[in-house]
Amino acid sequence: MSIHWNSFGEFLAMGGYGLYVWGSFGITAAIMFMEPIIAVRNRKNLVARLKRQARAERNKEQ
Amino acid sequence: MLEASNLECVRGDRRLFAGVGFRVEGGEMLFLQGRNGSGKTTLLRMICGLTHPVAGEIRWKGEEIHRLGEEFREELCYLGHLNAIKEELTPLENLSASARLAGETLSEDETLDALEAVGLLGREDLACKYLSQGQKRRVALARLVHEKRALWVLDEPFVALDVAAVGWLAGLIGAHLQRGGMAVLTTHQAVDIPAGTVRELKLS
Amino acid sequence: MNNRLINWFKYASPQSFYPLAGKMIPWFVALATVFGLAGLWLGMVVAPTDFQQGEGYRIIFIHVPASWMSMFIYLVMAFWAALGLAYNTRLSGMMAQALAPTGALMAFLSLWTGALWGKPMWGTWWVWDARLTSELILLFLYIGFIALQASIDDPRRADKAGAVLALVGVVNIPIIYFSVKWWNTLHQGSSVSLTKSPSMAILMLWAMLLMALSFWMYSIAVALYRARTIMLERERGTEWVREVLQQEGAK
Amino acid sequence: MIGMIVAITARDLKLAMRRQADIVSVLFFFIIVASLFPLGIGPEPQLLKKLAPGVLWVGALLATMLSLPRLFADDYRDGTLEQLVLAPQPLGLTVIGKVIAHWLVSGLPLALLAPVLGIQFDLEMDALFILTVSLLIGTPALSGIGAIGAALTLGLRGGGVLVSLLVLPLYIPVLIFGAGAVDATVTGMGAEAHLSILGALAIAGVFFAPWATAAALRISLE
Repeated sequence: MSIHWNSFGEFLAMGGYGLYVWGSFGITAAIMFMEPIIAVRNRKNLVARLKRQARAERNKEQ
Repeated sequence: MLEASNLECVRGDRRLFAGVGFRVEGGEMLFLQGRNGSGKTTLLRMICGLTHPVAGEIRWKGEEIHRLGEEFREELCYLGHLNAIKEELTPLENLSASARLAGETLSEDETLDALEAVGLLGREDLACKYLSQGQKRRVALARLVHEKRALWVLDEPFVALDVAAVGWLAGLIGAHLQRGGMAVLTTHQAVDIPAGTVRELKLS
Repeated sequence: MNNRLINWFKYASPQSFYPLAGKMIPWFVALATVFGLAGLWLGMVVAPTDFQQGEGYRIIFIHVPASWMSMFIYLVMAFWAALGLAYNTRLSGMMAQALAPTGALMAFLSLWTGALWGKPMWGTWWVWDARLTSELILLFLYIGFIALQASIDDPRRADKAGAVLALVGVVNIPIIYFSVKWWNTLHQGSSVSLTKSPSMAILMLWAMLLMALSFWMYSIAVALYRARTIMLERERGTEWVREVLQQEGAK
Repeated sequence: MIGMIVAITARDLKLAMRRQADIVSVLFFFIIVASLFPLGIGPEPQLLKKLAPGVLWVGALLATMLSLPRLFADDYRDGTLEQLVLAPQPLGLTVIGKVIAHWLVSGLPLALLAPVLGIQFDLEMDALFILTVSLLIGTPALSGIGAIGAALTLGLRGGGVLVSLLVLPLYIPVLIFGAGAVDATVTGMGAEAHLSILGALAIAGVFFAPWATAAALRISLE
């Protein structure tokens, strides 16, 4: 399982296709990084909102 | 024979009603009462099979209405808040169209009798869009004159009617009950139906 | 048979599914990471150059998994849709709604990487290849599904309407694919098309498989997470959600 | 069974005749769209002849989509849709009746108008004939499939745009084989294959899609 590339620079250059390869991988990584973050943020906002509603109802009952 | 057991309805996250059950035999009328927004219209739509209850069942002659499908709909006549008439058509055309839709064909005289009964004779060839709100309502009610189907589900049928029309409609429903028919209706005015036993159901 | 199936669905009620999904998500995230790193290592670092396409072919390691996932997720959505319509289970609607955004993103990724791969090979960003065109249409189907669900307020109607659309869509996908394929070969002949993927050495096949598994685990993890959020929102009136919120508060 | 379909179609046709403006607006939309393209592309006949099938088919497709929301919206607003759903025969048949009525009012006139517009694009006689035949066969599919979108988006705000978003992907096979048939005739390859597939799509659109539309209607009236 030897490494194909001789240097990190060569790895980045990707035989001249660097722009395209890293363009694809970059966007993919970005999306697969952002989507979970957005999902977590949505959940936090929802939990906060539901907790506020629950507190409002409790105050109304007292 | 119409029967329902522990019906439940949820709108948004508010439960409108739960555990609602009733039973209507031939010749009987179920009078549905409750404040605005208590789910009266929703319950009527459930009885027709338009809305599915969250829980509970409605049976017609012992069989669940959704499993009966067309068999049940052959016996059902529903009149909602909306008049269900086409503005571009004349009262005559509206009545014959709704009759044909119900699977019966009305002759010209029968249609004219029905329109005469609701006091619209002379306007039978005028497109409904030129009629007043009360007159449009009466075109919708004219459908009940020759209505032979067993179960009438009427959502506030007496609204926008003058005293004479209210009396006429009450008599019509009474005759329907006498013929062994059934009716489920909601109304805000105090109306006494001349015949049949009246059951009441209060939606809290 | 019917009642045994029904009580199986009783366990699939949101209340019992919520904690179950909560436990599973970390596992799927771990699997996605492990498979992903292994796949990247094999595909990007160890795999040799392709004699035809040089180094550019490596984009295939995310283009193909993304395409597979975009198709697979739509089929899973249609499965949940059919289940929801047949058994009226609340959970199925939530799962379909949770899957749609991830499916749409996978379709977009497939198009994006397809374009970036096409540019060095054929000199144009967009190739009217049968598969890429069908992928574009699949993205429209996803957007239609999400737009329909977003424009209906009542969640139950949104679920059922989305279910009908997903089922109609899944019936049409093969029809669309073959008509686009016919249209493609008719006008251009198959000279310019992605179907001629490079000869796959065993190593590359393994890399592709690992990346596909990684995408799959990732999609499940994100979809489950989003499904849990939807469950909290839709069942906010219930007792079990209040308890969950208390625990949330403590955590 | 058939009697009910005829009854529904007759009712809808009578209604459509009472409101001619809707039919005319669909036709004018088609005429305008088809006439805009030469202005945008240029009068050069050779090029226009090449683009004609696609332009005319896309124009007809968009015109049909323009009239889709009206398929159920009026009945939904005045309450007759509930009566149709509660009528004692399968809702699918009622929908077939409405789809046929919608086709008679939109697809058929578009198909008959297309050759007139085809002349603007300098198409030969046989191409014009195949164009009309392909539109006659294809537009029922457009009405049938479009009805699903109209039923799903009943009563929603922004319904018109949403219908086109839902229905466009499903229209693509019909467009491909419809425009392809004319193109095949122009290039002398013969259009039988295209027309037969178009016919299959039309049968699916008019006889199978309505059952999905019926389900969608019940959901929208919930």
